[in-house]
Amino acid sequence: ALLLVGCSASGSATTSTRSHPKVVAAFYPLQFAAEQVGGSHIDITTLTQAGVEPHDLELSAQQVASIASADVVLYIKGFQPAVDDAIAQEAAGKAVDVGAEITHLTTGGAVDPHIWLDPANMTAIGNALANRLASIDPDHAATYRTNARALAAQMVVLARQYQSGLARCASRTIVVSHAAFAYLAKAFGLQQVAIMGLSPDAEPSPARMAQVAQLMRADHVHTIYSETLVSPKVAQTLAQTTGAKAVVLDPLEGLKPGSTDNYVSVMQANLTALQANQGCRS
Amino acid sequence: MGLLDYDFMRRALLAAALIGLFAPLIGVFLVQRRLALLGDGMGHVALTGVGLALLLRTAPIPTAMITAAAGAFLIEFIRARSRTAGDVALALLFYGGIAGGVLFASLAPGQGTGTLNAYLFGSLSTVAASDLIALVILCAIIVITLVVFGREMFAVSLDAQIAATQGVAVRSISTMMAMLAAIVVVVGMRTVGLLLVSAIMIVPVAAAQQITRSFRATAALGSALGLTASVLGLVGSYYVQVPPGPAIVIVALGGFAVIAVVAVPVRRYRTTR
Amino acid sequence: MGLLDYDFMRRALLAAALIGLFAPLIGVFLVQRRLALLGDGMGHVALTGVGLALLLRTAPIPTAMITAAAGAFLIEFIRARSRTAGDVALALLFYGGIAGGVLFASLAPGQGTGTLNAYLFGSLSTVAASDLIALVILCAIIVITLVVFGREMFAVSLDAQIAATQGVAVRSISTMMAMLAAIVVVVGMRTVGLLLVSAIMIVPVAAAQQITRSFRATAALGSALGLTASVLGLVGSYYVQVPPGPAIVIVALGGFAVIAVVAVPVRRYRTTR
Amino acid sequence: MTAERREPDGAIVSTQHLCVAFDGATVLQDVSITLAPAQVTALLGPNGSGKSTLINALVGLQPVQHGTVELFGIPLGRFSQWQRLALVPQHLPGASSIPVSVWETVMSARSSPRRRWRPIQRSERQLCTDALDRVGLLHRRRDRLDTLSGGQQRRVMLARALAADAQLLILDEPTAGMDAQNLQVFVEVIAHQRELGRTVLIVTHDLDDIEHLIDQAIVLEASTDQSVVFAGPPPLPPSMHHVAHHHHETPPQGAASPVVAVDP
Amino acid sequence: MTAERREPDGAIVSTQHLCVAFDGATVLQDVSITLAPAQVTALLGPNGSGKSTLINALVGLQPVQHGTVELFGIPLGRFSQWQRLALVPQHLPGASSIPVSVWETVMSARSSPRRRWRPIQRSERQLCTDALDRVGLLHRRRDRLDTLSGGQQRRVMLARALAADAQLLILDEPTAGMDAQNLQVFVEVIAHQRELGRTVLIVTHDLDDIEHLIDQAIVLEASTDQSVVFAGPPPLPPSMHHVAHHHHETPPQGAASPVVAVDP
Ligand SMILES: Nc1ncnc2c1ncn2[C@@H]1O[C@H](COP(=O)(O)OP(=O)(O)OP(=O)(O)O)[C@@H](O)[C@H]1O
Ligand SMILES: Nc1ncnc2c1ncn2[C@@H]1O[C@H](COP(=O)(O)OP(=O)(O)OP(=O)(O)O)[C@@H](O)[C@H]1O
Ligand SMILES: [Mg+2]
Ligand SMILES: [Mg+2]
Ligand SMILES: [Zn+2]
Repeated sequence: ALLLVGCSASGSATTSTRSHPKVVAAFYPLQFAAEQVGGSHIDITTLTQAGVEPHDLELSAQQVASIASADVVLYIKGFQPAVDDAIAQEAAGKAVDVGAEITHLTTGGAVDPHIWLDPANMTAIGNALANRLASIDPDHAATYRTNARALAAQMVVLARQYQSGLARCASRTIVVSHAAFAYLAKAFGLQQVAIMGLSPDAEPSPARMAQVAQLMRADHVHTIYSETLVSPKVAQTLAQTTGAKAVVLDPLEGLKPGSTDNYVSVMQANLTALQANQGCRS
Repeated sequence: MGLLDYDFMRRALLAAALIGLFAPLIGVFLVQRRLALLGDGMGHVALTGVGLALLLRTAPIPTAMITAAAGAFLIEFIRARSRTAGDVALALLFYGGIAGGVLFASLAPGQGTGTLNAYLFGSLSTVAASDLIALVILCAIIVITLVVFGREMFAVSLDAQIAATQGVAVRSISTMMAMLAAIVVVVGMRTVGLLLVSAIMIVPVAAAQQITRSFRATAALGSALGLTASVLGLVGSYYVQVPPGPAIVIVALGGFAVIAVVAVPVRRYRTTR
Repeated sequence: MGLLDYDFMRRALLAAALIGLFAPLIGVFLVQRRLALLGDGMGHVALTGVGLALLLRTAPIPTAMITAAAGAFLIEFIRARSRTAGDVALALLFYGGIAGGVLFASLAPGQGTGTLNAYLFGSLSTVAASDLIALVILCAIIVITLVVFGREMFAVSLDAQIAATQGVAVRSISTMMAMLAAIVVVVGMRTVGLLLVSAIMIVPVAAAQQITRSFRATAALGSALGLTASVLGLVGSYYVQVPPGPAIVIVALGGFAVIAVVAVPVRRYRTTR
Repeated sequence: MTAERREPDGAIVSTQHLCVAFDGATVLQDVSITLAPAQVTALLGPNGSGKSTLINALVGLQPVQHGTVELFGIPLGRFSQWQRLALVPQHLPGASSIPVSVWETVMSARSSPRRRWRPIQRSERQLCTDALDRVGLLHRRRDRLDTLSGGQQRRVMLARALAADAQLLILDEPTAGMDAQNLQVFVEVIAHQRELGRTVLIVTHDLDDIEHLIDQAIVLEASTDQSVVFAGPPPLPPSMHHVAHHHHETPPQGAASPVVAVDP
Repeated sequence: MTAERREPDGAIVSTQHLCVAFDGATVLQDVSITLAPAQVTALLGPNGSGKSTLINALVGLQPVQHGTVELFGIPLGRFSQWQRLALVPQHLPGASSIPVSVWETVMSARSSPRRRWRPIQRSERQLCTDALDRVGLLHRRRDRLDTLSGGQQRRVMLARALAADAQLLILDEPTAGMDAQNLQVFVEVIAHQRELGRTVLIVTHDLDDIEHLIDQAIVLEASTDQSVVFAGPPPLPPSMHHVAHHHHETPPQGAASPVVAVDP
């Protein structure tokens, strides 16, 4: 162990070249924000590939190397343990915990990481990134700030669409399979009822399912939302029991492989699904 | 009761009863062959299969089935070819399965283990009618295999060498046992979940063997305990709000503990083992 | 080479070498006692510990350590008290560990298994200097324990009854072995990851025992193979861009296969086992 | 008894120039033996001379380097009538993970592939009952095998072989650890098998007990050009007495030597 | 030899009214025996009479229902000088997952807690070498134990006990499956141990081989009010001849009866 002492900062000494800042994004929504803010002035690497459940990511040595040599690393602390570890080791000063800027919601006592589902939070993420990029690449500071404002504008538009689209709905209760939509629900006055908790891979309890079924009957809910990256079986079973239908609502933890969608288009598709199934009049 | 008002509960009850009743009948052979952790191992191998399917763009479930069967075959192959005990062969497969799964997932760009899980994991509260049919077919396969090959399977478990001199095709029967277990695990994990199917094969048998004096009695008592634990655990989970799979496993483990306590006055000997 | 330019790679190399060299020395006892899957089992038990810690709001890592140690104790207790073989006791703990972990997680609302994982899974590419110190201490503990208690551990593995008549405290020594394994697993999983630490204890030993003729030679060859696989796998993973843990395990499994092929002409006997 | 009682003319077991080696060390060298129908053969030889190895080679558990084995006139490679032979190995079964009863152990003799599609016959149960009764352990049939004493377990394994109702019985040291009374029973069992026209191969270190039943003795010796140093009807030549008779090298207080005793 | 050579006056082993039962079935009833220093005792009795159970009870492997056991004058519960005894169990070791060599098996006799903090002494190695040499298996010391023949493995277990260099040797059927020549060696080994002042307890079914060495015989019988039906110096009373002598109930072709033979 002796020979390691004293050289712990040498690995990151190679970043002084005046080329594009290297930005590493932990998973898709952060990649989107980086693309919007940095545009063509930065190089973006995403740690979580499309289609991967981001929670249990493992990093290869090259990916750790990319973190070590990055100028900015965008991540949400406490969401992906492997990324947290790598940042603690290799990029302590260069990391931006985008969750730090945001008032967290807690679901049943635990911090809910799914912040990106509220467009306003994306604006905050964009601003935080622009500030950081401006400080390490002052030449393009203005561009970054402009881009961040443009992202903010997009998000405002998106939020308006949601607000007006969900203004008059027959039901404000959304029944979802895992509790990913708390931020979205809070932002737009919906009521999230989740069959499972924050993690999508737990087994649902029959008692909870019966509870939800009862609640759906009482509130005349006719739709259950399932997700893209996780098995829709829970939603289907409950749908069958209650005569409701199962519809996909994407928690945007990642894109499907080969998808040409982006954050905005997925969010709009989600809105359309919500409007259609919550009985909303526009 | 209210419990049977929901058709998902009725299906769950039937599925739990079936798996509780029949899985220990396979489990008793697994324990005897020192493959008590085969269930979990097969789960990992099946996961590798799904990873492979995503890489090769084939259908995941059949591929998982095939890899699991290949895994069963491989265990017996390793046992027979290299001088390796059953549990060590299983460990090799197990760790190989995880490592392979992660590697494939990282090689197939954009396929994470989360995606893999979606193809494999069922749960008792979400058993569909079609799943029940698969389960009934599975149980029929178990019963038929046991009726036809049970005696040979027993002979092989007892002493493979002697069985060979009786003309029993030891390799084939061994592989058949492992395959049967693999099928149970893969079908079971799809329908009632991996934890439940792999634990319910073993835990009731482990509980039973503490007080029984014959193989047959162990199988019978194990099966009865499996059924009891399944029904109790499921009903309990309806009232206590916990997932049914773990609840059933905990009840079965409680059964083990109860029998262990009851058995101590029965057998007071054996200080070390 | 470029490989050693990154100090995380230097740390990874050192960690891999240490664990590859010393873990098989414990693994050889585990295999002999039919606890080849103890690594994975301990991982699950440690997970239960973290679940419990979340529920009780205590510190997760010490709680995990304590549950793992309790698990080790429990395995030996089950073995000694109920007439249950080592692998079956392990299976009980294993399935109990998963079921318990899931139950605790579902009782502590809002704590998914994802949260649990965060506390437990290390990875070779992110070993910190403090982790290395933990690892060095671990290796020192292994060496000292082996030097002092190695002969008694061997006697117990060979035949617990005879060892008892030599005055060896069979229960204590057994429990000590399981505890040692538990410590290796918990320290190892935090630093180099669960898959790597539990596989590297077993796979090199399984490879070695195919051609060796003594316990000591098996331990020595297993240790050498562990070291080789660790270094080769890590270096390979740097160039091929796969996670290092699985890469090392795959290399070790490759070693098993190579020795199996080489050993066949050496031992052509034994048709069934 | 249910099995047909045929008396084949040819040899029941025969080997030609059999060689077996482990890791290069030759254990059996040029072994050519013949077991005739309805004969009892004793296989003798010091520890490590290859008796168990020879038996394993005869039943196909041990690959051979050179030479041929024929069972019932059929080369071992093509032999499939395994229900015609029964084996008692030298080692007792080890600890089992699942409890196995004495009865189940004996019944497992009836699980050949030929009987796969047939339910267990009443006559098969009778065979097992008779066999257990014969070795005096019928009252223990419901007990766990591994709670029996060493000598009792050995008798269960013998009963298991008897329950196979086979024409060829191969017994590897069946009398080791048997008490005198059970040895007597054993002698009666073998005599009965011979009467039924069965062929029996017995490995033993103490011929005295069964010498009067023996039609042929085969003596193996380790590390010689030819492993078989004697094959023929007893008595053994004096030079071989040491491999077959236990306790006459140090005659206890000048005892009279028994029958075949021509001490070297 | 390294261990001190003490000749205690009192009994090496003694039991008082020992009772042992399994699942309610009494196996040993009211057993009171004494092994004096420097004596060789034969423990006799039919299969299942409880010889192995008695031995296990003596060394604390078998809990007892009633009665007391003393080793070297110390009650079993407080006994801790385990390096003073060595045991050879009846069963051979089963298959091991990890290869274990003959040498390692014998060396494991030296792993008592007392020697924990001491490195292995040269004299300890010498003890193991001597013991293996004595049973004629020194040349096999590097081989895997489970590749040895049954009789060879039994001799390794004997060597293991000898390597313990203990004052009390307890041997459960050490001669089962031993060939005549090795039996001869065994007799010499026991004679040598007796000369060294060691106490030896041997379970056997065939007293003839070792009768001239025996100072005391203990005969157990199953299902009696008192398990011990005879205890004293040989010869045995005629009525007990059947538990100790193998092959004279059916005299082979009218052989002369050997020495102690007073057949019933
Ligand atoms: N698997 C093996 N690998 C290597 N050598 C072996 C193996 N099995 C047996 N041997 C050797 O072959 C020789 C013959 O062994 P075998 O068991 O046939 O002897 P045996 O005549 O039956 O002796 P015993 O009277 O002790 O039973 C022995 O020297 C033994 O060490
Ligand atoms: N664990 C056990 N549970 C129940 N009964 C047992 C157990 N162990 C031994 N017995 C019974 O106790 C009796 C005595 O057994 P033991 O092994 O002491 O006999 P033994 O005199 O050594 O016989 P042998 O000459 O065959 O070795 C037997 O009837 C046996 O079935
Ligand atoms: Mg033999
Ligand atoms: Mg005995
Ligand atoms: Zn999520």
